[in-house]
Amino acid sequence: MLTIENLEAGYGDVKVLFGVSLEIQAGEIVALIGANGAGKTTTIKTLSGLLRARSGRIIYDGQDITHWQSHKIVAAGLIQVAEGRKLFPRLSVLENLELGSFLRKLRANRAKNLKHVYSLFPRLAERKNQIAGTLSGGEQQMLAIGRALMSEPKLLMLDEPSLGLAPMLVQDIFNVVQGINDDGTTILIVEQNAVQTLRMAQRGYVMEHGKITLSGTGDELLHDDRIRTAYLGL
Amino acid sequence: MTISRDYQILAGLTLVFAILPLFANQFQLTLLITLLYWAYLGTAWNIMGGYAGQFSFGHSAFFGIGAYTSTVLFLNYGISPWLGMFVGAGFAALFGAAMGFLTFRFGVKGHFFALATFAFAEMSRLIAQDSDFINSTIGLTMPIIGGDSWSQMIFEDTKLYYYIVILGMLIVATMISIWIYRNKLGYYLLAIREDEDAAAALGVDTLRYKIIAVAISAAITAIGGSFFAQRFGFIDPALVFGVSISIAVLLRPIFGGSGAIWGPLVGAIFLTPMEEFTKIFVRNPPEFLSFMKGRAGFDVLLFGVIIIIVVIYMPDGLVGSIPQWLERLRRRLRGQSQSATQEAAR
Amino acid sequence: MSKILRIVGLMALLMMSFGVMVTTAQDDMMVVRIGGIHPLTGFLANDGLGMDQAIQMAVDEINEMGLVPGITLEYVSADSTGAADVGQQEAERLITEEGISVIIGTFQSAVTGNVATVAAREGVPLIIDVAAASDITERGRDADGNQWTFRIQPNADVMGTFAAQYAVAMTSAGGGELGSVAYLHEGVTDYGRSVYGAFEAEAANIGLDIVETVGYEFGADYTTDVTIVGASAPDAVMVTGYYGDGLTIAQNMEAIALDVPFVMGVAQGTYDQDQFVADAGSLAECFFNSNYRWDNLNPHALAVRARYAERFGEGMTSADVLAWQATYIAADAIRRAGSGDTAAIQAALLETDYEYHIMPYDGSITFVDGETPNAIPVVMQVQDGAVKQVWPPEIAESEPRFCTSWGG
Amino acid sequence: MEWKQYRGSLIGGLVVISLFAILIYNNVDWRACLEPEAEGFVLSCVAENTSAWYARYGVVMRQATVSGLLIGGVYGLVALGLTMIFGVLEIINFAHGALMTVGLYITFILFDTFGIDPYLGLFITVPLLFFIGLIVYRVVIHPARDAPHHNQLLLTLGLTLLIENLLLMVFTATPRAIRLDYGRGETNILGLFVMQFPIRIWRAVITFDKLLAFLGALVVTAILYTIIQKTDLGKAIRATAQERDGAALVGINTDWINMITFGIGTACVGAAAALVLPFRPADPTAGNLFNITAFIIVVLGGMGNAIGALLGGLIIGLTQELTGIFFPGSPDLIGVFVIFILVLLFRPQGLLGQAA
Repeated sequence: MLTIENLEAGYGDVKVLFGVSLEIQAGEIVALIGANGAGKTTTIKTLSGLLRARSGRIIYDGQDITHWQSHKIVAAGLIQVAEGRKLFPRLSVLENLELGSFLRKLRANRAKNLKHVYSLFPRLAERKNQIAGTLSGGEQQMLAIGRALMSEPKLLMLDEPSLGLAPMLVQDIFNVVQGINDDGTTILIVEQNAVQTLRMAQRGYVMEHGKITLSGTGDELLHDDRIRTAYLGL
Repeated sequence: MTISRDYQILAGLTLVFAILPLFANQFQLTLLITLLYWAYLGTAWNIMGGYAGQFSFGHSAFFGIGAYTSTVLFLNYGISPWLGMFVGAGFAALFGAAMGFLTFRFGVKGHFFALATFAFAEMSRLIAQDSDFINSTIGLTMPIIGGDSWSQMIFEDTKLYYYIVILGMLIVATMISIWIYRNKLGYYLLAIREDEDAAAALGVDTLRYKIIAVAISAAITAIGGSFFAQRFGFIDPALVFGVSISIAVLLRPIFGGSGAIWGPLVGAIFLTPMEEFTKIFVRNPPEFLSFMKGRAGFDVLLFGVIIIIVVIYMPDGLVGSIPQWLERLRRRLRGQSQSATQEAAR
Repeated sequence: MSKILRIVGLMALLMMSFGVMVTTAQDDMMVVRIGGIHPLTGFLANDGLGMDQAIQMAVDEINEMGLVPGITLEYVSADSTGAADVGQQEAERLITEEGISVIIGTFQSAVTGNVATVAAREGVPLIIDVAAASDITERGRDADGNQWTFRIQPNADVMGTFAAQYAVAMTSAGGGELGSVAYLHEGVTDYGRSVYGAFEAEAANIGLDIVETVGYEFGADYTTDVTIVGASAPDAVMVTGYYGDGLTIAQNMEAIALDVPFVMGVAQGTYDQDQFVADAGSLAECFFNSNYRWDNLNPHALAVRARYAERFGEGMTSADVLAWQATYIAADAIRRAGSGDTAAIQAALLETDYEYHIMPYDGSITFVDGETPNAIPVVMQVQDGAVKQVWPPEIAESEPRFCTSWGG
Repeated sequence: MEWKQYRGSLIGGLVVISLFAILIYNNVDWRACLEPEAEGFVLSCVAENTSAWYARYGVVMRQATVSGLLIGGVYGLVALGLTMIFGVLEIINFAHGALMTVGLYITFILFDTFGIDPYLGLFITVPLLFFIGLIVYRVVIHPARDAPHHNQLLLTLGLTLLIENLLLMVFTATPRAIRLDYGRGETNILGLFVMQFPIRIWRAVITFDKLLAFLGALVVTAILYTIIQKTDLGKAIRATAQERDGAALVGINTDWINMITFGIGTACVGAAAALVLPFRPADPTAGNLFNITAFIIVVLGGMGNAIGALLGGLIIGLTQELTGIFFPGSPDLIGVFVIFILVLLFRPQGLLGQAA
């Protein structure tokens, strides 16, 4: 479904990605783990078109989307739940969700998708007229995922969905992610919380200093000694 | 670049500028004075707007305070401008520090800070216009003394002396600028510019250093204002407190490369002749543009277009962009064959 | 070290661009160049451009008619942009680069004062066409007391003083009595204040009561300023300012139906202009202006204005006429000097006794301490859609009328 | 309960009270009441003198209030355009006033050459300025999108020089004024009813052209407000202003939104230009005045806030007119800048803006 070949990207004079290659099959949950500053977020940002690739290729659904603009990538069903959520803080919950289906072809399904999101996150339905900036951290994360679902993702990329959340909530979020995948959406998840992520994921990649250093099934990685000492703290 | 490198460049430039008047006629000398003068003011602005990243759109406030202080002291009390300019610098530094304290204290930053400085400058213009003790809108005029006087800094016969004074001022200002840039203060200021919160988290007293930057910048600018009054022999509020001074002051450093030591000077070296060029061009246009001859406004229009083009194509100013261009050019020349092989490898 | 050399070299290269500065060769001995400095861009460009054209027209006429035997005049114009420092720099350029022998200019007092200083310093005569501030002619003296600046326009003192006297005299001639006036003047440049200052001094002198003064900023609306003036219920309202503000003030007076049948500009930029009549239509009726002016009873003046209108397709303002006149004064001095030698021209200017002028001055134009002693302003009024001279009586085309166009 | 919550209103109240104190101090002959021969109590004497002063100058205060509000509406409209551009593109658009001048000249040509009434001309001026805005964005602003912010300021300054001097070359600097042949005396309003102009309220006057400018500004503001609040485009604009990356991630073409916003912002000054030309002559620098007030209003009203822009416009209009009375002899703009700095210091997010 998605193939990345030798991707290089960075900010200004600073290069962050040094030839990243990975692959995601339809229906999978793929985990991308690594230390802070390894380049995980940069990878996802480049996939979403927020950052320009310097070289390398991104093939999605058989199309080269390397130089596409964000809104076109979104239209193709490659949706990101960004680190820090990137909600519209002074719009209401409902308006945030509605903007998730901003694209014309999505508007017809807006009501249906809204219902679906509210069924996943009843809290959002309760607070639909509240201003997004005033929500709690967990609610904001729900809203971010909900907004992404409004865009009818084929491939959903989640960047640190558990960051800053209470352990109880983290489990909820993971359950939802699993549920989304069960509904047929492919998922790429970037996490610090490596154990839980790898348990859920079919396959995983480990990033270090802007390169993929290890890959394998979730299970393999969970039991890899290097991973256990470096990232899992076991 | 090591510290001594900067001073070596400064020494080299001083040499060039010391020799230049030998080849200049009176009007070219006038232009050279103007050039150095804006380079000087740009250097002052750069400390606050470039290093510390506190974009000032109201440097005319400091400029006007300097011009008026030394002139009033000179005209009313007979105090030499050499002394008066430092009194003006003190006032301007105080004003700048007070303004900085007020605005920074309340977290005013970015665009808002720029607009705040603008408001302070406009207010000082309005107050000056309404103050009879400095002759309100009518302005102040230097006496004609019929000759040159170093003690009064009035040179009616020898324009070269103004050149010498402003060159000296520019050298001192540049040395201050280099010193700041290469020392603790400069690192703090750059850190504040890049990420103020991070700098604060590292224990930098950001409020204090920002205020210091404003005060230094204000003081240097004020001395420039005193020089303006001496050089042109006339000041009024619209002239020295006006928004056109604020714009002119920041134009050079941004053009040359704000935040770089040599940005203001390079900007001035580029812009001052450019301004003259557009005028000459309109006076004697090429054949196919002859209908433009003498059309009022065309020179300024051209100047505007040049600004737009330079900003678009040299986002980092001349100092930042020219090396990038050269680098790109070199890479292109050298790398043509390399990239071809790379392409093939894919 | 090579890097240092490269940076220094790069800067030196940029400096070379100075070398490209075009210098004009002095090719012909028979050419004498006249420089003009006016605001050709910026917010006063309207006035400056017209004056610039007028000088060009005068120079062309003089050359065509061969009024200066053996010499061809050439006009070099410069743009002050309305800023004193730019004006001064341009004066220096005209003198050292263009080799001009006389400067004419510059409309604004602040700019003119600076140019006068340069002119005196460099020993080049300056003839002021328009600039009101009174002390400029003093600044145009060199250290030995030689006069280098000459003015054919009545200065701010004269205009303010005469306006006060005219106002009183006109009222009593009409059988009334002028007890109190209110004054609106622009408060941004020195022009508004210096004219008002002179008026105020003369008013105190002759016992005229100034009941309200408003120094206004340039804005979009002057209704409140006009209302303040109206609230003091004066016998007359005086206005000093530029064209645009003057026009809006007139509209605002109409709007509040200002109940004062005597509104007079003092050295004001609007109320004696043909364009005012065109722009404001019937509203323009009844407005007075005490200002410098050509003599409308002089047929030559009418001919000059007709030529200007034909050539440039727009009306010739009083300022344009003064610029034109100043050029003739310069040409007259050059003729008597017989060359472009600035000292000779200055000496000739001191001796000026020019009777063919088209100004409403009694006798010929001469210079005493740089000023024209008989230069006086004239009161004009818009009557039946035309600007008429109404005061002093010797040169009046019509009687002054005390009225307002909105029926006061 | 922190006092900070009340700080804004407390300071506002103090400012108003001190303004009135200054007014009385400056204008009322209170010193006479301190003389030994003055009759009655000092306070009642001051009150008496105050009312005597008011009898004469009350009309001035009322006129200042009316004039300030009327012109304030137009200021608000100009600021609305600026605040939108400010909010979405995060640039201080210095060319805003120059673009308004373009609008003034277009209105003038429409009237002078084609005989089109300026109010009718709105339907041409506004779309035209919208397109000019799109072009300006595409050619000048867009190429420097990623440059540091201060470069964009310089860019718009260069653009201002370009526009002003282009207008100077084409139209010369002669002020161009138009005079409507209606709106004075009995005026038929759209054939519905007849009104007497200027309207008089306690001797303060409201002229036809200024009333129309005010109402027109309100209507345009209301239309724009509705667009911003209710339509998908409006939501996309707000979303882009609040969280650019987030907007891109829901499929909003943020470049396109930038361009549209710049167009709408410019259309605002097109409308303002058509509305003010009947009482404000056009010259190549005419827009500058509106530009400066608009900056202040943007800060005052809160960045990107439509209602704030309108409110700020009214406040600035009022302040400007009232300062002239409160501080006789001092420039009107002083009060405006004082308010500006107070707001910057105590409520930098603007009167209606939310704290960051």
